[in-house]
Amino acid sequence: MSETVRQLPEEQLPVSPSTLERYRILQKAGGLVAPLLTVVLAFLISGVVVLLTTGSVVDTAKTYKGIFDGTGLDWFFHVGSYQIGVPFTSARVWFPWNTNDISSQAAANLEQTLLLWTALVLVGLAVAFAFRCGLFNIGGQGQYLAGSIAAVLVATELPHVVDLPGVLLILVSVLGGMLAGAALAGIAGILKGTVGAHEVITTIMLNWIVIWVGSYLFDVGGPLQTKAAGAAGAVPASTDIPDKAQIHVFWGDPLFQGLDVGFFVAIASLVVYYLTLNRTTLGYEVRAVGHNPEAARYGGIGVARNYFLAMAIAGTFAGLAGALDLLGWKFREDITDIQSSSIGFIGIAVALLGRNTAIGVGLAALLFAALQTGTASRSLDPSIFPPELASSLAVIIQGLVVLFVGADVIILLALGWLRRRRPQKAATAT
Amino acid sequence: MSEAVPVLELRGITKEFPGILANDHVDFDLRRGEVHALLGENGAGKSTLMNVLYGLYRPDEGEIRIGGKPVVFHSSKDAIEHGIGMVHQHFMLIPVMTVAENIVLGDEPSENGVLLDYGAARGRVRELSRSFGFAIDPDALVQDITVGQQQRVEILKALYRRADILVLDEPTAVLTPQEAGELFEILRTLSREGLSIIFISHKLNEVLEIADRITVLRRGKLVDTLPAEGATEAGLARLMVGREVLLRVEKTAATPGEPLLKVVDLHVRDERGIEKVRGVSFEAHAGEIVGLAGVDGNGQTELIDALAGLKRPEAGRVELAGRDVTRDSVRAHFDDGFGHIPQDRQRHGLVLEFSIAENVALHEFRTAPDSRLGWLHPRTLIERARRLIREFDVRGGGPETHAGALSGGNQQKVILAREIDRDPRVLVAGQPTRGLDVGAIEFVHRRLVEERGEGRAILLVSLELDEILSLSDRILVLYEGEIVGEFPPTVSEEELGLAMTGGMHAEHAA
Amino acid sequence: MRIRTIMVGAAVALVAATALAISSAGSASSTKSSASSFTMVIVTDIGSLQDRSFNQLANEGRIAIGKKLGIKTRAIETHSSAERIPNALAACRLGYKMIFEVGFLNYTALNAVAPKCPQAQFAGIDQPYVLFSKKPKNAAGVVFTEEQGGYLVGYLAGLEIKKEGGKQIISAVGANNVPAIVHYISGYIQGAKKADPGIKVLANYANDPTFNDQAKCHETALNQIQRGSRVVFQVAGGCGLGALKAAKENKIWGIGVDADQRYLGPFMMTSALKRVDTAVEDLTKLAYKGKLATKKDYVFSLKNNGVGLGSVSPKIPKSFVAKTKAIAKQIAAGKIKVKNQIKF
Amino acid sequence: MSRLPRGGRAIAWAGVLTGVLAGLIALPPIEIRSAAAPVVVGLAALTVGIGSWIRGERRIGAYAVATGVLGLVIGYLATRSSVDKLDAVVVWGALFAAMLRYATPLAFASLGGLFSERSGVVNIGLEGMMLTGAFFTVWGADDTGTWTLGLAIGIGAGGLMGLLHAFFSVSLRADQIVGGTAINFLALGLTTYLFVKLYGSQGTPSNISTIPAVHLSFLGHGFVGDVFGRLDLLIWVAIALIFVVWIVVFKTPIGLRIRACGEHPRAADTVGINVYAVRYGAVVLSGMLAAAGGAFLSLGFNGSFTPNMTAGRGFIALAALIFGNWRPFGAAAACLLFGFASALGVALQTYSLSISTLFTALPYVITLIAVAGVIGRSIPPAAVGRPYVKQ
Repeated sequence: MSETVRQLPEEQLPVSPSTLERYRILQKAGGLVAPLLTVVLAFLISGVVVLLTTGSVVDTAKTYKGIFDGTGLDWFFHVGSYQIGVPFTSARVWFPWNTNDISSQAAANLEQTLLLWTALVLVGLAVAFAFRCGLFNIGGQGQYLAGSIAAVLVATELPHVVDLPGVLLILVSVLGGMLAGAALAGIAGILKGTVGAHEVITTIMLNWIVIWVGSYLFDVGGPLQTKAAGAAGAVPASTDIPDKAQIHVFWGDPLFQGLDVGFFVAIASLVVYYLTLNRTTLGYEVRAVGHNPEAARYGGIGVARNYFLAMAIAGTFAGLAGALDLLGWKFREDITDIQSSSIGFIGIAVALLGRNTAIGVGLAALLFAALQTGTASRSLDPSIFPPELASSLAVIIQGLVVLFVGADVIILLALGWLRRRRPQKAATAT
Repeated sequence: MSEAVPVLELRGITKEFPGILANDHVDFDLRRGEVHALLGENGAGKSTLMNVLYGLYRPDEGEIRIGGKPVVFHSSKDAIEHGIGMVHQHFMLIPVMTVAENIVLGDEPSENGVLLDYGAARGRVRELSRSFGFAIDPDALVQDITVGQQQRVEILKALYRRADILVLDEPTAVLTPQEAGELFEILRTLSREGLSIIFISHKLNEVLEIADRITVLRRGKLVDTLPAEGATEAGLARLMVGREVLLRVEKTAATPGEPLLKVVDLHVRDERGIEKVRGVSFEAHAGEIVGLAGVDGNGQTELIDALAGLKRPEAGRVELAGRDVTRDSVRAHFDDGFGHIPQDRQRHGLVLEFSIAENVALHEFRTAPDSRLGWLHPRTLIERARRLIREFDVRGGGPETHAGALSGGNQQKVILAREIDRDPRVLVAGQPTRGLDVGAIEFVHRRLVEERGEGRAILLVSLELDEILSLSDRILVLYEGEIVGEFPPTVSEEELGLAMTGGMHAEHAA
Repeated sequence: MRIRTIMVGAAVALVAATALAISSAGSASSTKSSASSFTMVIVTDIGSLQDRSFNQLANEGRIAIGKKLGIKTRAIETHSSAERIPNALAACRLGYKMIFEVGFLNYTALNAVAPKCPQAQFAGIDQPYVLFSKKPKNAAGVVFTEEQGGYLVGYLAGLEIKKEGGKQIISAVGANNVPAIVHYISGYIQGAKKADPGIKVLANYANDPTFNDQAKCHETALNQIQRGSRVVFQVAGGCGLGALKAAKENKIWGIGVDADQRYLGPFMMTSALKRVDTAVEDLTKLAYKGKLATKKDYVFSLKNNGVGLGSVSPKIPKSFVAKTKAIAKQIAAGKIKVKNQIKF
Repeated sequence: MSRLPRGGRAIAWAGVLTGVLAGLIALPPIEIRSAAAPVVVGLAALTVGIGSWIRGERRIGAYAVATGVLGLVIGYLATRSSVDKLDAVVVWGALFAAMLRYATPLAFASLGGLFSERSGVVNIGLEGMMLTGAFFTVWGADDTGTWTLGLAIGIGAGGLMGLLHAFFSVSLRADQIVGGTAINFLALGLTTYLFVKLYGSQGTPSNISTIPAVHLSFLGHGFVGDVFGRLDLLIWVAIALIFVVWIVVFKTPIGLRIRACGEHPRAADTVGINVYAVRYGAVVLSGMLAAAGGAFLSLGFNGSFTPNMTAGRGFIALAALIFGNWRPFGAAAACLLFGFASALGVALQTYSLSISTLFTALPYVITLIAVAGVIGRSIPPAAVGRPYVKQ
């Protein structure tokens, strides 16, 4: 007993570590370095694509600079003397940067980036939370749409029933969106827990069902299509929500899609996510099931119940995103939007790059939100880079990021190789 | 003959894994027609050496010679081509495929060079199994045949590839003494036919029974190679462990109290709907260890699952300290004073990615002081873990170390600590020492006996007869889902083995 | 060694890029065009510039007029509803004098941005002015009488089918249930009935608002063909190419939409034109001359060749074409009223 | 299962048939107009189903109950509908032909996925591989002037996508689902990028050589002629492919090896099979087949490409594969079911345009119900999704 007996790798060890396990290893090995390298690698490779398109290194650099400016992050370098509105009040405080000037493209871009960040954080959390329970939630898209459909439904129909003050109406509408997202995702969770239907398949099916049912609801002649008279009545879209149901915009012009209070809800959601996972019994159960459902079952944890709960909570996040977007700046739901939105899928990339941690999701969402607004065709000078190619470039970069996130082995190997190399060098030196 | 060139030589084989020197300049040679045993504890480097021989690992140093000529194996394919056949401890068989498919896999007979010739495959399997006296249906699915038969399929796989060197890695681990006896007959036949056999084991009696020569490994190093004739169990044990081993656990006689676990006419089906427990009834009393002996796959898993609430029984009743818990959830069982050491420590016992603190809280985290109103108190978890780590001598990390980073023995201590710390009335221990080293085994055994002294009823389910015999106060034998006998701990291995194979039942496998 | 070099290189590149961004950040917004130079921009609806529908036509008009007048033009693509308002704002901030918001759903962006962007003039393609609740002083609506174009092709198809005899059934495939498409189909039905009162017109939607899924329009058209349709009128952009393929492989007539699509093959009877390109060119010219009238709708109809009949297959009797053109004149003169809504 | 009496099973199957009959009798060409007929027959099926369930023939009993209810409802609705509309909607020949057209791209991708998953690699990137095939086939046909070379180039491009997936999931042991997701993003970005870059604002040219249709005029104009009389070449290839895949997977040595790698890669390794090579081959092949499915959508149709034209079909193909229990005929049947639902969705527009959009959701609802009801019992290859680490 004095000496611990060395154990050989046992045969019954799982042949390979699970994804989650590897994330943990990575966090130890690389911390921020690994995801950062992933992103750098993705940008370098897509740089080759840009280089091939523009044909010159200078233009490639200019393209990237254009993308950067388009994100609005250059706003941070526009230091001046400006003021900002305090949420829920009409008070304004001095601020070093230009905050609310129609002529400031940077401020407007940053508002858009942060608006998108809000939604991406929430759909990212929807994917991440399910991941922590060992589930791959591809249904963020459908849950997001369900959330916004429910929100528009409540916000437009409830005032006919009862006249609520604005804040209450907003709260009830948001709650409706969250519930709708939860219910939709919950279906996948229940099916996984009871009959073992793979959540990847069921969430994909549910996405399509929501898309088509939503299209039906708001299509011309559909039951929830706008009741407006005349030309506006022919739009395949919902009725506009009442003004009082619009979420307060604290930065920028409410007319111009300024940044609304939903931004703070997203920040709070990151905290809620962290605390739920790490500080509650629910989070404990979810993580136990995610790491090892069998061991959890042997330990007395209801696996099926947690599959349902994890999916429902994931759906709540996505539904919240849908509701906030709707009440924050969309104000109506139209079927083109239902059909062409892809935010739930970007959420997958956010969760993967963020390694399912709160901080990671926050940072990854910023990257993808910035990428999205930066590559918007308005942001790029057509003489340098064809703007109609820019959105595809964003998708390519997303793909590369996800590819390299999955292949963290490269980075693990590189880091491990470096570590091993260093002592060897030291040894040869002495 | 014996002075001729050995059919196989290993010279100075060295293999290092990160942090472990698994083989340290090991020499080994094999003569034609002999059974050469490779003896050593778990982790002594036997399997590594054989995986090097089979081309699965590449040695860092050293040389393999076949018939005197040096060879280099890049894969198992090369080894197979040089006439080496391997029967792995964990069978390399595909459960959903037929016996014939498994045997011909990788070297399939074909029709017109395109289609797989199933007729020819079946024919050759039949032919082979007849010539060596195996009765195996080539069309049976592997998942439907017994473990003993599966092992024979593995041997056939090697023979089909015309192996003349056969390596068997811990072949008796899953067999009853009777089945082991049959295996030895087969091995003798094969060696008479001119096959050379390497027999890997850590069981002294077996090695002495079957081997012509014995090579002992300890911690990756060659200790000695000696003829079986004249060797003794005690001598081999000393070579193997490096010190005298206590083969028996010291314990006083039991003083059984009230019955704490009562099982009445229990029937349980497995996932595929097959009834695996068929009318089991027994009692376990406070302060006694009841050993449940049996060959793997005779219903132990389903019985334990039913006792723990993991599986609903078809019929019957389970009582815990007088309360009917048959339909209770797993959690309710734990709350009612049930302790459970699962058979598979890594898959079922621990969440390897969780810290030790989180793992020891697995049953308690929902209640105060671990949590209040769903809010966890990590400090409580860590303090408890710190105390248990001290108490149970867990080595290799603190409360926040991941369970997966611990050695097998220490992982088992964490499970033991978790279950015992809750002061259970009934403790079910499923194969509590599987795969552990001698030191850890001693610890687990001592602790189980101590817990018996605390007045718990302990049900010990084990495939190791030694363990059953040395720990139990009463021994029940499970065969094909029924309890076929109850014995005192003084019973002989042979008698127990007979019961484990169905007593008077005719051998169904052969 | 190599990996470390790469890592160091990457880090250096990152730092350099950041530095570049910082150093030039100040100069980014200083490239405003001078007041004297007239510039024009189109902002598309969701979908690409290659949608074989109004986005693409608007872009063609932009390119053409840009060349003609020698002015700077630009296209900004919209990819999601989140981009509508920012795109309109950006068009304003970038200093463009003439801003086209293309597509029905973009009216919200125009309505919000135009009042705050007095230095520019706006035109909303497919957006009647009544939609703009803020009544911007610097905006005009642009509407097309698609029903008239639909009427003409329906009429021509009716004549041809009546002549050919057999089952009197023709059909239309719409992408989805949106105003412009409804107008087309409604006119198509009226025109066909005018030429051949006994005709049956099948109308279906492929339900593809993305205008990309050719397979859907293909199936929808095949379903109609199986029900006896002998002319397929596609009103579905890129998706509609699938419908025309169905017509081609079944050796029946196809009718194109928006642009002249006769180039697709001899099976094409004709096309219903909607000159979004002309509208963009005309309005740009007006604005260039400072003569763009705002607070009203520019109606593009048969009267001003804003909609109309495309080239016609030589296999169609000349007399039919003449008859159709006569009908066109009557419509233009207001003698025939074409309704733009219909109950299917 | 062999423990159960055969008679009970036969009766249960008869129940299923009765259920189907309940719906059929009210539809053309029989068209019984009395509402009582389908109700009575449907109830009979229901009774048989429940009886079989009680007697232990659970699975097929459940099928009988399901078909009974479905037949009853469909039959009843059909008798309430006008004959005109019914005749317009239910034209079996056209419905089946449409079903084949819808099912073909799915079948290619599904059978491709079968190779990949049977070898142990989850392929959620089928969608991206299809899209790659769709674009490069058109580009190739445009560039070389012949559809054969175009098809070869498209399939080759799909194979490259497969190679990329294999490299990351087999060699680098990346998570296979993550890798597949990346493939989908990449393919969408790359094809749209190249499409815009190469074809600018005009789209692909209209004179591209397309894959020809096979005309079998001797089949006449009956049901058979309507269904099989004029099908695209690739549909026939797909039908043949089902049999070929079945033979390859279950009747050849290479199939045995592929399955072994998906069930127990270490066992395969120990008998000298190169697990990596087999998985590489299978994943590349899956990319090629998925690309052929994409080629059917682009070059098989109009010889034109539109961005993201696969519109989620790769995911449906994956669902069909799972629904079909990872077997060629099962997967093909699932593709046909999906294709039929889609075809019906279009045909049902005759009843109502305003809810026609809702019909579009039909295939997905059916798949969801099927997945929920049946998948629990389907068992994936044991090692699917788990990277193999060679010792």
